[in-house]
Amino acid sequence: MRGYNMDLLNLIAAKANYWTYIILMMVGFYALIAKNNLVKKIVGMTIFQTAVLLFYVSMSTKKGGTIPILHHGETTSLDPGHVSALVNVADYVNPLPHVLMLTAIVVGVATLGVALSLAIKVYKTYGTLEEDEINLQLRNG
Amino acid sequence: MKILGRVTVILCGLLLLVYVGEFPDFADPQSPASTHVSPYYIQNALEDTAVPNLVTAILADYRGYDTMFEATVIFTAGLACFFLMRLPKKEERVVFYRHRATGVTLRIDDCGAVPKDTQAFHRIDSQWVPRDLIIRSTTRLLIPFVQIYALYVLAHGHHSPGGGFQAGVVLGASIILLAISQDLRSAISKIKEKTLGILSSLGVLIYAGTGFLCLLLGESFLDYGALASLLGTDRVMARSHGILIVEVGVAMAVMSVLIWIYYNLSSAGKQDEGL
Amino acid sequence: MIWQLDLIILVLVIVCAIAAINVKDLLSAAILLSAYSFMLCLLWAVMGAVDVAFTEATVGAGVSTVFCVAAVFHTTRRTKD
Amino acid sequence: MTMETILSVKPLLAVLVSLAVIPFIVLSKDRNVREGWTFFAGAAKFLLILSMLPAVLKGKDVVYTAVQIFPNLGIAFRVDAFGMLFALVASSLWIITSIYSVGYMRSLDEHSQTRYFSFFAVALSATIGVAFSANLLTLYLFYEMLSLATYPLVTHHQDKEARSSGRKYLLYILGGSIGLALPAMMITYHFTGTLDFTTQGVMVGNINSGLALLLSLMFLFGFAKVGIMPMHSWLPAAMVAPTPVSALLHAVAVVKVGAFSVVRVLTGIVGVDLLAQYHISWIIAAIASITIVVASLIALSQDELKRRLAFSTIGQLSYIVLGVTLLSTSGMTGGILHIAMHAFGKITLFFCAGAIFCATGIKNISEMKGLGRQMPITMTAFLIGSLSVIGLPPCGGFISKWYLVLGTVESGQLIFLLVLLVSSLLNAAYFLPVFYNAFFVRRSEELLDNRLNEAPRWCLVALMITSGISIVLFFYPQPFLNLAKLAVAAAVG
Amino acid sequence: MLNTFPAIIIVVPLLAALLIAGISFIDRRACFPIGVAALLISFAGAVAMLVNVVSTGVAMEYRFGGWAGPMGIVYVIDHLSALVLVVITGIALVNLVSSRQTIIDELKEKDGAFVALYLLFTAGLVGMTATGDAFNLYVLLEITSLSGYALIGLGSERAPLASLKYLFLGTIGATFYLVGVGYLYIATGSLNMVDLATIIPGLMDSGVILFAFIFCMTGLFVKMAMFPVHGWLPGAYSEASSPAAGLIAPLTTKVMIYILIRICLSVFSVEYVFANLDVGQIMVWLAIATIVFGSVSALAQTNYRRMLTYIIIAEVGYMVGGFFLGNKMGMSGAMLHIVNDAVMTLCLFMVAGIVVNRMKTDDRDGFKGLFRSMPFTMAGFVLAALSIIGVPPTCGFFSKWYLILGGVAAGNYWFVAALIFSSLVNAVLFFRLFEIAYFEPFGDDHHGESPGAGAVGIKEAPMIMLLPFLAVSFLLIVLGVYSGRIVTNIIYFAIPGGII
Repeated sequence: MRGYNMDLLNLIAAKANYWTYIILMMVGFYALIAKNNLVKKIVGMTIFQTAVLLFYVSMSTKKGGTIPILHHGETTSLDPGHVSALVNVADYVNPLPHVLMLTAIVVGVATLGVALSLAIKVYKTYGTLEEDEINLQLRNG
Repeated sequence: MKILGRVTVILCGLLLLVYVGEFPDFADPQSPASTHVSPYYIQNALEDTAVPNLVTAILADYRGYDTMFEATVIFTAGLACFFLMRLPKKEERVVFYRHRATGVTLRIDDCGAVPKDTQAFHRIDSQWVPRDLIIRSTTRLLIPFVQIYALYVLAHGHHSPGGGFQAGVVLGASIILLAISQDLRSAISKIKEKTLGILSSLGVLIYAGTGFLCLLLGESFLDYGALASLLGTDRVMARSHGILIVEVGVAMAVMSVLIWIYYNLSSAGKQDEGL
Repeated sequence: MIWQLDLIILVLVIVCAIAAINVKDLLSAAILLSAYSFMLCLLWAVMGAVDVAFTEATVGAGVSTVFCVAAVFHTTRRTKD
Repeated sequence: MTMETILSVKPLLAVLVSLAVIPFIVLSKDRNVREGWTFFAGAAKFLLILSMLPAVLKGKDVVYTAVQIFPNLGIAFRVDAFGMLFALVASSLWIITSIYSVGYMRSLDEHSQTRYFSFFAVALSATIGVAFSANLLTLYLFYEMLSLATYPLVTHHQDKEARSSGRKYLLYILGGSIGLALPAMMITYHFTGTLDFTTQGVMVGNINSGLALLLSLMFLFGFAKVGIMPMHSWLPAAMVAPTPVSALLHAVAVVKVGAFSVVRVLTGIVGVDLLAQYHISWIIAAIASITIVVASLIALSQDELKRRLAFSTIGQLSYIVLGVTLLSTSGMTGGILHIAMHAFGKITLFFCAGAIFCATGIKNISEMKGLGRQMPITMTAFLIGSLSVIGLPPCGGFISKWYLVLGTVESGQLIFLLVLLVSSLLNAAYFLPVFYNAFFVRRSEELLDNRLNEAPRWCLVALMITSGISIVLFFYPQPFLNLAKLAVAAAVG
Repeated sequence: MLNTFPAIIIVVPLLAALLIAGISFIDRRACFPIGVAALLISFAGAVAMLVNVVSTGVAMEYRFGGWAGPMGIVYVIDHLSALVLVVITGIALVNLVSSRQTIIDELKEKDGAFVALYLLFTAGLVGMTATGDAFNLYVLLEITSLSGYALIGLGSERAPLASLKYLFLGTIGATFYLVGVGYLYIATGSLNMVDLATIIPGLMDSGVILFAFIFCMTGLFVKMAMFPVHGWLPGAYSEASSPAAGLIAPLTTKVMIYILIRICLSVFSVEYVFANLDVGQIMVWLAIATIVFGSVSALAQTNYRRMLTYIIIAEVGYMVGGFFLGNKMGMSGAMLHIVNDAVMTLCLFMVAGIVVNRMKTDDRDGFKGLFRSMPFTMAGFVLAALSIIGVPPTCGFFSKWYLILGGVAAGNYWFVAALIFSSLVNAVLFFRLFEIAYFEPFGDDHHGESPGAGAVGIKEAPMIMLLPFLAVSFLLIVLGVYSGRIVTNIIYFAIPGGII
């Protein structure tokens, strides 16, 4: 429980991204379960998914770390055998979460496309996007 | 429902916020995430694959299998949109033709004969607005550069941010830009839906096929090192080239799928009148 | 990276998100969504995730918005909440 | 005592033979050919079972394991004296019932007789399977098979009434077996680790008294086919079935399977010692005797002949349970013997009821005044059957009841002796009036024709055979008696 | 050769799907055969792997890109996953073959896209079953979900709405799972399941791991439609077109349960789940609630397929409850039921397909007089129903046997009671259908020829639907007879040693 015995500013500075991710996720989650309009739900869904991106990318950062692209000098000058000795791990941020999040973004846009096309079909059937009105129509047969 | 949602959300949020305290500090170099597996990538990616862009290296080689399915996901999305939205072509509908010279608009109902003279008349959408010269010429100028930039992003993905996926998105965006600035039909006349469908599957097929080729060459699936004999280089460079090949496939797939989805969404499946 | 800038962007992101789900017009919601994505893209850039930033800029701020607009164009802008 | 066993496939064949002919029954175009197949199957089955009789009489068991599902449990058959007795009764009566059904179904021109005969065959396979099963799992399997196979028979008429009574039938039978018997079986398996029927039962030492009592009651009510109150009311409802089906249900297959399963479980799973140790046997016997008396009283008030017979069956079944739970040698002998004796008596009565319906369309006893002159053979057979069920000489029923009485005296529980006597009086009270009506009461004037109007020939043959057998059994009960004695010896050990 | 099968069984359907999607724009007649062939290869591969794993007794490992875990992505085929793979590919194959006519009838010029999505769905399931990488699981989950949304969305008129609801809830579930993986990653720095299993025991009392567990479980519960979050399932499965329903309904929930089992056993260890957190009781109670809810609401349905969906929900309760009983019997019951329930559900949905194909309705009244008009179909239907009810010697009885023994062994008699209750309810449900099919339409008198015999003679389903269906319904008995061997030879190896 290291998080607790810190004063507030450090706490915020140390955890701000994680907090933001939680807030965003909850915003999206709320839109998903409580909103009445289908497109609003879809917007919420997108926010919900991108919040996870923030989470992953935040965990990939390092103090004093730069972008995960090795400096060119090393790549050209040396034969690959010695590169690993020269590269200092702490200089580069953790690239793995970036990779994962690229996939997550793709999944997000794919889901968005399918969801929107479904929403259009629903609108063509019921003439509305409001869930309560749709349920009303369904109840009346 | 709203109240219930609020309560749930707030409770979940608070619970999560409290437990954030247990996370390692933000940007802490000593956190498990930065010390367990990732150091291997950072140190060995270059000599394993000769690709300085670690993200590309991991994306297309170490976790290339994930990326193959990432491409498959986007392909599935395109197929799904087509499957859900596409409507069979129907002739009986109202079309509008406009006389270029006079600006007179003809409304032609079901059985009416459409004017043959395309020089004098041209087809317009039901919500047609006169074309803005600035927009048309700007986009016409812009699009080639956008596409060239996309190709650069694709080719230079080994050394700089970017890669197949970004390139594909940019390429797709250029066509979508065309479709918005002109109208959907002119874009479709440039790239037909059939082309898109075949291209998208072909793109993913390039990726999976490369992997399968490695499998046939006796190595494990997606082990580009097996291509060394074919490409006439050593295994490391072969990996680098293999990454490029699959990136091309991803770019093809992503571009065509995004355009495909846009066609179907913007015309609600009719692929006739778009935005 | 500068954590003040980081904080500012974070706040902006949250603002955009809340606005996007509360605005009473779906078209504006779509646009706000793209603004949100753009903010995120800045955030990735600040955090050194350049590839993610690139993708987010093209996909999130670009293509998704077009899709949303297209969908809204074919359904309706009206919304009760 | 160590029982030497013979490994033979015969039990499996005896079960399967009637299943095997079903395709031929279904495919045969001409109805005579169809019935021919039925008789062939019946004969084959009977002979197969008969061929195992000598070995069993010598005290050997015929065993065969069809499928080994779990390491220590599978679909296995074991032919011992008790099972052999039941199998003999069932298979012999199936032939007679088929003779009868031919006459009955044809004279009434019932629909979809092919389906009727096919499911009849399935029911018989299940019955033999229950009789020969070597462990509780196999018994349960065939028990369920029987329940499902008899459903189309009970609801043969496919009208609303048939549907409602079919519902009741399934509700009691399936509800009981799935809701009570299955969990009881699982719990037994969990605590004992086996489900085989052994001479001393498997529960001793593994299960304490309270649980044992609970399980025994769950089995007693779970095997609802035995018709112990309050699980009895499916039986009168099932009377909508065609009469041969009722005969099968009440004399041959279904109810006797219930009784058989209960006795099997009480002796083979719970074990005589455990029954005796605590008052389990006494409690079950008390429930049984309540059923006996109440059922007989209800039977008095029934006017429709088949319903009266049904309630009488409910009472008679409890004799079997009561006899076994007396735990005295002659008591158990009587109980087991009663399976056979009651079967022949009761099936005669049902045949008569069906014959009367065939010939005159009469269902109610009050309308049977003077029927004796019209159909003397039928009514005489009816008299014999009722004598047998009441338990008067010269009928087989007397023997079993005699042993039951002895059993009560041996075990010194005279209260049950009282129950037996009272119920016998009640039996007489509800059977003899029918006979009296038929012969000694003048028919009311308007329809005064005394010409013979007997049932179809096939029916007459069948009921003459059964009534004959029930008389023969009085003078020559040895085969069944010896089997029963062997079975008791095996159970008591 | 054999060591490449873990890749073959998933890559071949994938390649075939891409091929079909391309070809469908050129010549649609080629699509169907390619799909069948691909699934055939995949099925054969799965069977070969099962045989190999059972005979050698060691799990097969495949490294994609030649990178060993935790660096690369590794597939691990052990006893249980091999079994589930056989089930998945087999069911996909049978359903595709049997529903060819329906595909041509119901979705005319989109059959190519349908087969492609069908294969993608199957590939996703296969991958999820085989993968040993937590994030790869997420990607494949999304492939399955996306193709599932599409397959469901093109059904009846209400299908798009049902599919959209499914999409929302499914995205919530998948994203929760992703967050759970993120928590695992931030606490351990690894994504490989084997690697995780070695690291987690050191972090038993970390709150991050706890939340990872909660998130993964919540996500999977949403995907498998446990009681409080089941809302998407009935609509989605009952509105989908019957070929799609025949694929999705039997497989999705079962595979999710398999993944739940796999994650609980081989990522979070048994000690963590049952000793450290001790969630067994809560989960079993949740399962009991699911069983009771599913059975009770199934009683209220008049539409056959809708009724089946609620039965599926109840069955999910069986498996989850059986697993979280935490003893050997219960777990083997749950794992056995994954197989049996998949086959049973397939059988019942094939009935739905046949009835819809013949009677043009899946409402209860569509069954009127079917016993006379299509006896063979109804014979298979009776078998399937008996299996769901749990009557020996069908397979449903034996998985229930293990589950009940597990409940008794765990002393959890409420679970046993719930199982018995739901079997009774199933009996009521199906005999209600049998009554309709057997009695109605009522005839006035029962003499001579029976009611309505002249009206409808025997009018069976087309052979290509009937024969696979009969084969599957016969398989129910075979599975039942061999269930003991399946458990002792395959499933016991999947249960960790600590569990008695």
